[in-house]
Amino acid sequence: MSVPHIGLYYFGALSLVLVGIYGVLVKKNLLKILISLSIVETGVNLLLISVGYITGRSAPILSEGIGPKQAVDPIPQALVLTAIVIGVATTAMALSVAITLYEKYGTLNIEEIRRLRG
Amino acid sequence: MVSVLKRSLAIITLLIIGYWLAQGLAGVPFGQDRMLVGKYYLENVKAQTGAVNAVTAIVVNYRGFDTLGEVTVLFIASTGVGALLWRRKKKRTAKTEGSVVLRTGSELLFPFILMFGTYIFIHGHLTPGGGFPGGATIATAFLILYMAFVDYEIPHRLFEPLEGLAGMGYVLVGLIGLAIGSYFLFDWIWQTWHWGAANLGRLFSGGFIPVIYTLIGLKVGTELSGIVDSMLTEEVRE
Amino acid sequence: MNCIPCAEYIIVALMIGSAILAVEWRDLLAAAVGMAAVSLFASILFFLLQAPDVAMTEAAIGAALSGAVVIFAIKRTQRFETEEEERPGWWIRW
Amino acid sequence: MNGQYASLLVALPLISAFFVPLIKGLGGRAIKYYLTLITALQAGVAAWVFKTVYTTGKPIIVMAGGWRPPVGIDLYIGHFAALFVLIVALVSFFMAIFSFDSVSTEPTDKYAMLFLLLMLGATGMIATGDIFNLFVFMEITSITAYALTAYNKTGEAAEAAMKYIVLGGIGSSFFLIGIALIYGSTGTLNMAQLAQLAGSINPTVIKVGLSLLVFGLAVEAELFPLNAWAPDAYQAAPHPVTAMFSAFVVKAGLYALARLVYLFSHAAGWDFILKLLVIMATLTVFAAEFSALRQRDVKRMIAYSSISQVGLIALALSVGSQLGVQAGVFHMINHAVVKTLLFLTVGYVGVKVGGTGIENFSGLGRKMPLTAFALTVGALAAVGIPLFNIFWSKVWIIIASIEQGYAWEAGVVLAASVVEAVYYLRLIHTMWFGGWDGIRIRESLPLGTIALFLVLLILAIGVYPNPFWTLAKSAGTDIFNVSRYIANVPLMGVGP
Repeated sequence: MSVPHIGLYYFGALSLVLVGIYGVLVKKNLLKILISLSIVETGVNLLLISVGYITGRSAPILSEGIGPKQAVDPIPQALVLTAIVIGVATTAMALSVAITLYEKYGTLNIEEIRRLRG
Repeated sequence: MVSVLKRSLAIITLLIIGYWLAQGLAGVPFGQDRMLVGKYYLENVKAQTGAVNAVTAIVVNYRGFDTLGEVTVLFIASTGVGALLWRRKKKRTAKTEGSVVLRTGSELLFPFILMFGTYIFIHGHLTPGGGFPGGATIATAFLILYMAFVDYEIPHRLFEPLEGLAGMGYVLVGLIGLAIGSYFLFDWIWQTWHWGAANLGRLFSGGFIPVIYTLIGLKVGTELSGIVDSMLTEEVRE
Repeated sequence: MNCIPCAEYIIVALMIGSAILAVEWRDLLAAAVGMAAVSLFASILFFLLQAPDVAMTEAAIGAALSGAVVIFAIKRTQRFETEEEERPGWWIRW
Repeated sequence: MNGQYASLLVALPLISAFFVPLIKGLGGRAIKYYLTLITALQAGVAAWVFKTVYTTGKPIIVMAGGWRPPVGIDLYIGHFAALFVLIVALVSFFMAIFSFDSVSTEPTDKYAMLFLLLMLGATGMIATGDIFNLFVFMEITSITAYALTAYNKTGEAAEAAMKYIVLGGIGSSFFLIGIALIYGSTGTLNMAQLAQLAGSINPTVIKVGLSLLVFGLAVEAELFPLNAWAPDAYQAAPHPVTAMFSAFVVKAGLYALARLVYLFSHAAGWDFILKLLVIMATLTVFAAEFSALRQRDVKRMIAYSSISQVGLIALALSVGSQLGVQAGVFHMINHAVVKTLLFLTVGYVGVKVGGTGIENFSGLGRKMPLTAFALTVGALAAVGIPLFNIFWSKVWIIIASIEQGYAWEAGVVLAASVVEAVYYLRLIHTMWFGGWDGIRIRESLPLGTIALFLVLLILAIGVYPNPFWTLAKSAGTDIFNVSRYIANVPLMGVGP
C-alpha cells in the first residue's frame, strides 16, 4: 500500500474532482451542490487534457515549422471542447430546476425541501 | 457533533476514491507519447481536410458526429430552461440601471464584441477558437446589454427561428454530404469539389469547416443568450 | 532557477485553494466567483498544456457564462446558505 | 438503397426537432400531429433498417463523414441495435399518440422538441460504435430526461429532476474519467479497436477504468447505489415520458453497459467487473421489490417493479455466458412491451380519473373495462405466469444461471416473482372486486387499439415464443460475440 506517484497536473485535476465530490456529499444548499458539480467537471476536463499532453511539444496547429512530430495529441482537446459545452448545458438546466424548486418551497436546503414535502 | 461525523465520513470515502483513482492514473504516466489515432490525424489533417488547426479538423470533420450531438445538447439546455421557466407573461424585473460608464461603454463595445465573436468562428480552421468560443463571445455581448439596461430584451422573434434554422442548416449540410458523397456529414466542399485547395492556410480553405463553424457560432450565440434571457425574465403578476 | 515550473505549482495551488473556498464559503455569490476563478486558473493550465482552443472555450464558457448564469440563479433565489441544526441519517435517505 | 441512409435514424429526429421553433405559432394540437407524423416516419426508417439487417444477416456500419473507423465515428447497427431502434421508434410513436390526451401543460412546442430528442438520444446510445460518442448520446438522453422529468413544474417533479441531475452529473463525470483512463492506455476511442487492444492494457488501469464506466452508466441503467432518482422521476414525469423511460431509456443504458463490459472480455481483471455487476444487480432487485410492496400509488409501485425487472436483466447480462446474454435480451424485449402497456393504462387512468393512487383503481373493471382488462393482462404478464411473455424469459434466465453454477441467482428470480405476485394481485383484486362509484368513462379509440395491440403481442409471445426467442438469440449473440463484432467493423490499419 504505497501511494502511487502522479504528476502535478494529475494531482491538481484529482484534487478538484475530490473537492467537488466532497461538496456534493456534505453540502445541503442546492446551488452549492451545483457549484461543486461544476468544479468536478472542470477537474475531469483538466485530467483529460493532461492525459493527452506530451512533454516538450507544442499545440496541434500545424503552421510555421510545427510538423506532426512536434504537436501534442489533439483528440483529448477535441473531447474536452465537447465536454465543456455539455457541462455548461447541464449547469443551466440544473439551475432552472433549482429556481423552480425555490419558487415552490421557498428554500434551497434539501433537508428543508424534504420536510416540506413530507 | 453529527456534522463532524458526517464530514469525516465523507472525507474517508473521498480518500478511498482518490487512492483508487490515483492507482489507475499511475498506469497512465504523464507526458508520454501514447498517440495512436492522434498520430494519424496529425499526419493527414492538411491533405484530408484542408485545415491547419488539427483540433478544429477533429471537432468538425473527423468527429463531426460528436459535435452534432454537442450542438444538440446545448439546444436541449436552451429548450429545457425555456420550458421550465416558461410563464404565460414574462418581463424583466431588474430595478437598478447600470451606471453611465457601463451604459455608454456597452453601447460602444457591442458591435466590436459581435465582430470579434464572428472573427473567432470564421477563422476556426486557422487559429485557436471556433464556433463554441465565438458563439459564447457573441452571447457575452448580449449579456452586457442585459446588465446595462433594465428593460433590454433580445429580439425573440428573430432569435428562436434563427436557432432552429442554424441547427437545421447543420443537419442539411450533413444530408447534402449523404446525397453527394454517400456518407452523412461528408465534407463535400473539400473532398468532392476541392475548393480552396490552392490557398491552404488562408481564410477560404478548410472545406466545410468555416460553413459549419458559422452555423455553430450563430446557434451557440442565440442559444446562450436565450438561456440568459430565460433566467433574467420573471413572471408578471397582475 | 527556471520559473515556468514554479508558476505551474503556484497556479495549481491557487486553483485548488479557490475550489476549496468555493465549496466552503457560505455566501453563494462569493462561491460563484470562486467557481469562476477555478475555471480561470484551469484555463491558464490548459494554455500551459498546449491546448489554446480549450483554454479559450473554458475562459469564455466555463468562467464567464456559467458564472453569470449561477449569479442570475442566485439573484432569483437567495444569497446565503441557511444555517440549521443537522439531523443524523441524511445519507440513507438521499 | 445504400446502407449509409441508416444515418437518417439520427438525422430525421434532429432536423425535425430543430424545425419545431419555426412552426410553434400553429398551436399545441398541430405540433402534436407533427410529433406523431415524425415518430411514424422514424418507425418507417427503423423498420427498413431492421428488414435490411435481418435479411442480409450483416450489420449496417454507418461511417459519419466517410472516415473509416477508428479515424471517424461509426454507427454499428447490428442485430441488437436494429431490433431496439425499431422498438424505440414504435414506443415513441405510441406515446406521441398518448400525448394528445395526457400532456396539457404548456409549452407544448418545447415538449415536442424534448420528446424527439429523447428518442434520438436512446437511438444513438444503442447504435453508436465509439465510446466518447456514447458519452455524448448519454448526455443527450439524460439532459432531455432531466427536462422532461421536471416538465410538469410541480414541486415533486422539480425535486425528482434535481436528484436525477446530481446523480447523473456525478455519473457522467465518472464516465469521463473512465474514458480518460482507457484512452490514455490505448490511444483510441473506437469500440472495436478497444476490444482488439483489450488484452494488452495494464490490469489496474482496466479495473479502475471499467468500473468507473460501469458506475457512470449505472445511473442510466438504474442499478442499485445510483438509482435513487428513478422512482421519484417515474412518478413525477408526464405519463408518456414515464413509459418511454421504462421502455427504452433504461434499456439503452443496460445495452451500453453490456456492450462495454463484453468488449473487454479479454482483459485481465474482467471477472472482477462481472462480480461487481452481479452484486449491484442483486441489490437492485431486492431493494426495489421490497419498496414496491409498501407503495400506495400505483404508478410508483409499477416504477419499483420496473426497476426490479431491470435488476433481473442486469443479472442475466452479467452471468457471463452466451445463453445468459440472450435471455437478458429476451427479457428486455418482453419488459419493453409489458411496461409500455402498464404505464400507458395506468397513465390513462390517471388522466381520466384524476390520480394514480390505489383508491382510484377501485372498481375500474366496471368503470373502464377495456383499460382494466389491458392492465390486468399486463400485471399478470409482469408476474411471469405461463402463457404470458415474461414467463419464458424468466425461465431462460433461470436456465442460464443454473448452467453457469449460479443457483442462488435463480433463487433471486423466483423470490422476486413471488413478491411481485403479491402486489400485482392486490392491484387486480382492487380493480375487479373493489367498490364502484357507478360512473362509466368512455375510453378513447386510438389508445384502446394500442393497448389491444400490446395485449395481443404479449399473448403471442407467450403462446409462440420461438420466433421471438430466435430474434433475441441473434441479438444477444451480437453483444456476446466480440470477435464477430471486431470482424464486422471495417477497421483501418492505424496503429500496431
